[in-house]
Amino acid sequence: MDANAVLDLMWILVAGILVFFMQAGFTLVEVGFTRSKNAGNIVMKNFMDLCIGSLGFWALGYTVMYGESIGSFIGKPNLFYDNAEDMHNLFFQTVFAATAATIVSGAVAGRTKFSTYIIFSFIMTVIIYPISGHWVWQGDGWLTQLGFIDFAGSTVVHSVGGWAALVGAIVVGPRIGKYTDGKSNAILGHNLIFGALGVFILWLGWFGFNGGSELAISGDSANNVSRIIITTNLAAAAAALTAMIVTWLYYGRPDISMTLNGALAGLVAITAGCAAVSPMGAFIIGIIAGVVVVFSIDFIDKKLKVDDPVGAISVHGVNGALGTLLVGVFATDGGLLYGGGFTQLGVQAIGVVSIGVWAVVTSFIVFYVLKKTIGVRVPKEEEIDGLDIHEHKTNVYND
Amino acid sequence: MDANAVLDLMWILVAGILVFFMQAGFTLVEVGFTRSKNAGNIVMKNFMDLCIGSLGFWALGYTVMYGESIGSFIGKPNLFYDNAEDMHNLFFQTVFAATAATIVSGAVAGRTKFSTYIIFSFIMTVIIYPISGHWVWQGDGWLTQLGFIDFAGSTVVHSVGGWAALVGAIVVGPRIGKYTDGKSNAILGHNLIFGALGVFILWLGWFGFNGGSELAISGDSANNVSRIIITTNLAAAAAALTAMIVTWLYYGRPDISMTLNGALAGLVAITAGCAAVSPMGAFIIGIIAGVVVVFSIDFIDKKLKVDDPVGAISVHGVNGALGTLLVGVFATDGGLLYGGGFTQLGVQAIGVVSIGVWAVVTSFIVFYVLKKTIGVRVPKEEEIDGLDIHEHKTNVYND
Amino acid sequence: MDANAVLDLMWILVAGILVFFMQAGFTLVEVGFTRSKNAGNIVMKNFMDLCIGSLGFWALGYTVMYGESIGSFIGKPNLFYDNAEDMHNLFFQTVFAATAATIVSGAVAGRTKFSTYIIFSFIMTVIIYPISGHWVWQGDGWLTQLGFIDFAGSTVVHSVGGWAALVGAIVVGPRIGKYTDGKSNAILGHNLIFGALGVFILWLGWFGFNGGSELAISGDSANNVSRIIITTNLAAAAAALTAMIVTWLYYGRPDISMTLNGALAGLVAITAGCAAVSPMGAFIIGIIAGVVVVFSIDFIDKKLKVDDPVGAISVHGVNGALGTLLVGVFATDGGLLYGGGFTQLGVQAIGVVSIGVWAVVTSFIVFYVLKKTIGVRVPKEEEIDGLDIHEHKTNVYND
Amino acid sequence: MKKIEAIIRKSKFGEVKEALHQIEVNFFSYWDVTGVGNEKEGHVYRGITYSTSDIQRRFLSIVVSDPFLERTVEAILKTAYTGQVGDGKIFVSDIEEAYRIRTKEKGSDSLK
Amino acid sequence: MKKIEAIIRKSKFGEVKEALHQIEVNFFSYWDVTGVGNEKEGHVYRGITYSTSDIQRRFLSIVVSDPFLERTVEAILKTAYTGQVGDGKIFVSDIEEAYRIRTKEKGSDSLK
Amino acid sequence: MKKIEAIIRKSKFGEVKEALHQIEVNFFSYWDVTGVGNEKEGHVYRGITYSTSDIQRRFLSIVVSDPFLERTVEAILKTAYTGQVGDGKIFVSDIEEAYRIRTKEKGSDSLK
Ligand SMILES: Nc1ncnc2c1ncn2[C@@H]1O[C@H](COP(=O)(O)OP(=O)(O)O)[C@@H](O)[C@H]1O
Ligand SMILES: Nc1ncnc2c1ncn2[C@@H]1O[C@H](COP(=O)(O)OP(=O)(O)O)[C@@H](O)[C@H]1O
Ligand SMILES: Nc1ncnc2c1ncn2[C@@H]1O[C@H](COP(=O)(O)OP(=O)(O)O)[C@@H](O)[C@H]1O
Repeated sequence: MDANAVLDLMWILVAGILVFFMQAGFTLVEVGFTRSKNAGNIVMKNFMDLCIGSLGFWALGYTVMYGESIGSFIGKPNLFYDNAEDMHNLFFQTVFAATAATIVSGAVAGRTKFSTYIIFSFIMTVIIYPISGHWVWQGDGWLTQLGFIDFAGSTVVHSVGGWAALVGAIVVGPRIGKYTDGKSNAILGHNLIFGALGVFILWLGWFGFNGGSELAISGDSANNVSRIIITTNLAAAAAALTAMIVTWLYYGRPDISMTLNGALAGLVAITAGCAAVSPMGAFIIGIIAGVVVVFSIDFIDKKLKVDDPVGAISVHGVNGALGTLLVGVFATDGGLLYGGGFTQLGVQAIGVVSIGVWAVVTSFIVFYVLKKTIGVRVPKEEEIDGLDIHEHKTNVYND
Repeated sequence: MDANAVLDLMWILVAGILVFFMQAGFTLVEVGFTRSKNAGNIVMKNFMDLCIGSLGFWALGYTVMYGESIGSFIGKPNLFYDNAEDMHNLFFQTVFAATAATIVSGAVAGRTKFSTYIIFSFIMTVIIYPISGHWVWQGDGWLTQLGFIDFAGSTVVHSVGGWAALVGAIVVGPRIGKYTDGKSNAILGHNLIFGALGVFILWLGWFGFNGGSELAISGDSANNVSRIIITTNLAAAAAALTAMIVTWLYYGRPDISMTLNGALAGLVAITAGCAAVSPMGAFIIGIIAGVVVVFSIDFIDKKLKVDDPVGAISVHGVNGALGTLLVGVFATDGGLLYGGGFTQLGVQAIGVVSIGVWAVVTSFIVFYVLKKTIGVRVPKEEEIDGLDIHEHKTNVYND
Repeated sequence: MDANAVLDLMWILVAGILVFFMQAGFTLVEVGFTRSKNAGNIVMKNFMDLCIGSLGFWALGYTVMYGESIGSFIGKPNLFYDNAEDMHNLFFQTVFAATAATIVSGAVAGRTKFSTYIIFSFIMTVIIYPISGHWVWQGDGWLTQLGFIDFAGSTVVHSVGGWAALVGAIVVGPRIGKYTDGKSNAILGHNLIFGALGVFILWLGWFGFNGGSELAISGDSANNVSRIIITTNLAAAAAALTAMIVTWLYYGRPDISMTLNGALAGLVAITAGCAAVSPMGAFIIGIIAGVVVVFSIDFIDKKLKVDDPVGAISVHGVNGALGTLLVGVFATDGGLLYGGGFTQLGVQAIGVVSIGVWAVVTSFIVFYVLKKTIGVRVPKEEEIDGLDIHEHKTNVYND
Repeated sequence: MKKIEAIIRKSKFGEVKEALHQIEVNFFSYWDVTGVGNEKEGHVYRGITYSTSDIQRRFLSIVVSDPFLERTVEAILKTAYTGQVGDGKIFVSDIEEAYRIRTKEKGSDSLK
Repeated sequence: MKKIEAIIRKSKFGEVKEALHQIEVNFFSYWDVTGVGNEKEGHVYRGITYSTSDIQRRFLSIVVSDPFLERTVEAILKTAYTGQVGDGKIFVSDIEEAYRIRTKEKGSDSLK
Repeated sequence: MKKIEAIIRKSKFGEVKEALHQIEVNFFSYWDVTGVGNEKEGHVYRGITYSTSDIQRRFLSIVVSDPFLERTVEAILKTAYTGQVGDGKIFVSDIEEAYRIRTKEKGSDSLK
């Protein structure tokens, strides 16, 4: 292999390793934003997302996504992928797949049956995610052909995860005590330091998530990758700062957990356009994401009354869709603000909606079937005592 | 230096940096799996492993391991290594050496004298580990010449650490209250979230541990490295999932800390063969490791009555040996299942046994001498009150 | 771009990503070394350092530092930097800038108004740090022309941060209860495990901080980078071990938090000379740093009665200056011990002093103006109850 | 004045608090304790299956003026109840004097 | 012998301890509790603004011989005072017997 | 009925619990407190050497029927003992009424 090819491969591996670490970030955010009595259960769910995702994507999902296209809709499935020249791509795509599943975990935390969740996670990684992924990233997918741009997966990964999280949270229902007399109550996260560390790790991993999605670094890709790193960083910073200011104005105090969510919202929003927008564009996308995430969390919590302990629906679903649309506005090549007219924006909307519908419908079917068969929710007393002591017969914090 | 050589060097550095981070992972696992009253002591032990390892390996150990071979048994020692062209290798090997020492720390946690431990750690890094390492990795070592395969150190690093941990745990004896009336009691880890974060970090670092052991990434090595990353990831995922299922069937619940140990067991087991087996082989090795680790922990705890709070003996010792043997079964080139007959398996066994004997004998001598001189164990009341308050006059958790 | 240029760019990005992660390390160290009632506030301050630093350095600071030199004193400012070929440098320099600001946060923890701190952080990143940085690293700066050596920023980054921390801690004043009847009281850090994890992360990030400052890895740079990694690691290890031994002799016990500070002191001290000294030189610099940090913390706390909860002044200010001076002693090319006479040492002293004066004067002006206008300190009762509950209306630890 | 000490299931705390609120007992202190009693809880840790009678409970300390005693006890008896072993205990003892620090009020006045 | 249970603001603990020290009450135990009372504390969490009367307090349990009772109560009343709602309460009850484990002393002797 | 409050060394808890078990006192609650007393513990933190009398202790609250009082106190006196300053205290006070929530039993019956 020549040096340039090795450079590309090495960059993909390094980026993939960074994305891998995001699993730890998700785990910490979810653990930190929920109650201590469920912390072990959350660890197990995230850990199984990674394990099942790694195995399932290798065993089947990767070819469903990247196999030869059947009607631009699905890849030709093949068991136990083993192509010696393509292992770096398998790795990079595997850690992406695990991310999509993990997003759901936070939204349904604190009341979902462990066994049920595991089954969902498996279906997510081998069917739901790879199929819509195929539409955009395989090359022959129908959305690719329409000209849809989702560089690193605002929609393909995050929105899919976010909408599935929405469905999951609705089907499972809110935690006991979350809504009383039509009022939304605060259920405090038990360790915001874990939450903050998780966000730092996610931000770190995102450099791999977005930067690695160039799938190359040699030649002309080099400066692209650098720009991606910058746009990613600026959007995250702008969104976190904006979210903080919004909460300061709106609730009177700079809210810690909302600010942390702000950073994540900025990261999700820039994911689609990280390679297509300018630093200034990234900055503005970040500001928008920072505003939207605060009001979206508020709206979903207080108006829709959907209980999402970690804000996954707003961060990944809403901001994933938003970020994808904003590519149509801020893309320096073809964006509305750069004289490209509404064409790209229209294509972006088609992609966002069609993948959104796909994610909602399929995950609803899965959750619904699970609800009617093995059940999705733990018994009331288990929930009150905490999932750890019932599902795992142990507490994670001891003396 | 030409681009290919730079690529190799850079990969070794990046991989080494990842391996470095494993020290944080070990620390968190050990802290999390033991009681809060000893947490600071564990931090200090791990921290000193790193410091003493870094200094000792540079000052002496590196040449003991990689110096010109004296009788295929030991490298020609040389003080304060300083070869401007070889600093990347020194770094990579240093972080490996620190790992071997750290493994012991977990097994003897909660009752061992700090000063004693430090002395052991020093001897481990400059004598015990480098000598057996010389046999396998220096090129002229007698095991290399036999054809022994231990790619990244299932035996050289992990088994050596694991067997020393076994000896240490026996010589030091169990923690007070661990065994009463011939029954093994549970002594709960105080923070499984730290434990889980530690495992994520270790898994992350292992990509450097195994991937970096190719010691190159240019040319043909590129695809090898990618495959190593995949086999490493699959084995870890399979082992964690398997361990979870085994505990579910066997104890009625998916056990959190055992599942975490499962991942580590898979990582240790694949370390020897990560470059020699197929993804499917890695998957099966992972499954075997996941089963073995659960029963091994059980057996060592309940039958042998050796008190190993973090499972280091089973994870590193048993699975290190197992993984090395399984190379003889699953190596696509020369393995039993691939028509290679029993030759490779026999060689593997010789290596596993001889290095095992070496580790057990030398570490027994060291621990025994320490026991008879300065003592290995803290006084009873120190142990009950906690090592932190006595050995360091402070607690790590305050208001 | 040719493969060598890509290698350099990739190394800068990877190193920058490691440096980015240091923000998490700083956060954890500061959180761990202070009381739980202020932990959320510390998270917010560090998080804002990163966000404001990222935005401010892009918007203005980068050109103030690296823009065309105006009189060797300051770069020609330019808003919203956007040079497609230079984004990797912008990223690497951005994460450095964020570090300088963050250092101050620890020293003023537990009593400073959040809004005030944010303003200071902004001025630090866009004015104070970039101007003195210009003197040394832009190429035309007056200190560069004198021959001043500060390879990765012992003075440019760490001392500047450290002296600003000193000024901040003095202007803000000690925490309530820190000094009573002229005696210094211990105010315990609430979670030394977080502190230790933070130090591991910082150490990790420092490989990027120092190694990346070569700003290249191709050709001859390759071995330089490797040597930097080794000198960095040896100095850190030697300093931590030395600090531990010093506290053991001096206070009777190996002190955990001092040992952790020791590692950081070694890292700061080697930062200036990491590329100029031999491994043995690094080892000795580490030993000196390990001794100095313990007595410096003692002196600043007990004699100067400046309340610095995390030891930032000693670690970054004192050891930054010290490390820069020691380059004049240990540089293999031109150092006092290598027959270079006192010339280099003299130049180093000029740089250390002039940048020290700059940092002290400018940050004093800023803190003083803030004190006289919006105030620097929270009301007494807020401080006693904790900043989290007053400034952010929430606690970070809950059930 | 009487002191009522109630040791209840943590999971029942919300209901008990609500019930106390209903009968206008709005002043009390609580903390978490470990209770040893009849109830056993099965645990598994690293393959060791054990059952422990050391169970997390919530301890309520409520000082009331005499007329409030009965209804307070009743409220707790009713709402902390599940019927399973481990519901907990209520202990009543005498308080000789009470002060409200803010107003220096003494006796029952300090409890209003 | 009397038992004095004082529930005070955490922020006042330093002063109270100092005052007890002054009057030579050097023996007591304390722990943190959640207090429910008149005081309300405003909180914001993820956009939900709520006010809670569950506030962190410190609980002091001090057993003294009878002659010490008055001055101990007074010391606490004085130093735990801010005048704001939420200063806390002091409760006095009777102790029948006391033992020092180390010496097996009983009664007031065990409290010296 | 009597309430026995024992403040002991954490390190002695295991033995005390075992001893209570022997004499069939299988019901009690405990939590961790900070004790202020004669004992001083030396600490070092970041170079500041200080000695504190604020020491971690375990607080046991045991309500027993009268016939159990003596043997319970004795069991604790014996097993919590080391002879070093800081062994702790036992306080006995009167309980007027006790209820078992599960069965609504009152008085000594509720303690069986
Ligand atoms: N005599 C006692 N003194 C103090 N606490 C007690 C006493 N008896 C019971 N408790 C507390 O009440 C809890 C519940 O008691 P338990 O015996 O398990 O159930 P039940 O009251 O339903 O028989 C115990 O865990 C303990 O905390
Ligand atoms: N009757 C009571 N029993 C137990 N604790 C009480 C009682 N009344 C008050 N407290 C404690 O005292 C604290 C302060 O009381 P609060 O009513 O808020 O203020 P104030 O005493 O100034 O009116 C409460 O948070 C609670 O912990
Ligand atoms: N009068 C008291 N009221 C409440 N707790 C007390 C009292 N006296 C002692 N204690 C508790 O007992 C512990 C041990 O007492 P200490 O005076 O240190 O030892 P000793 O009883 O051996 O003289 C103290 O730390 C404190 O928790």
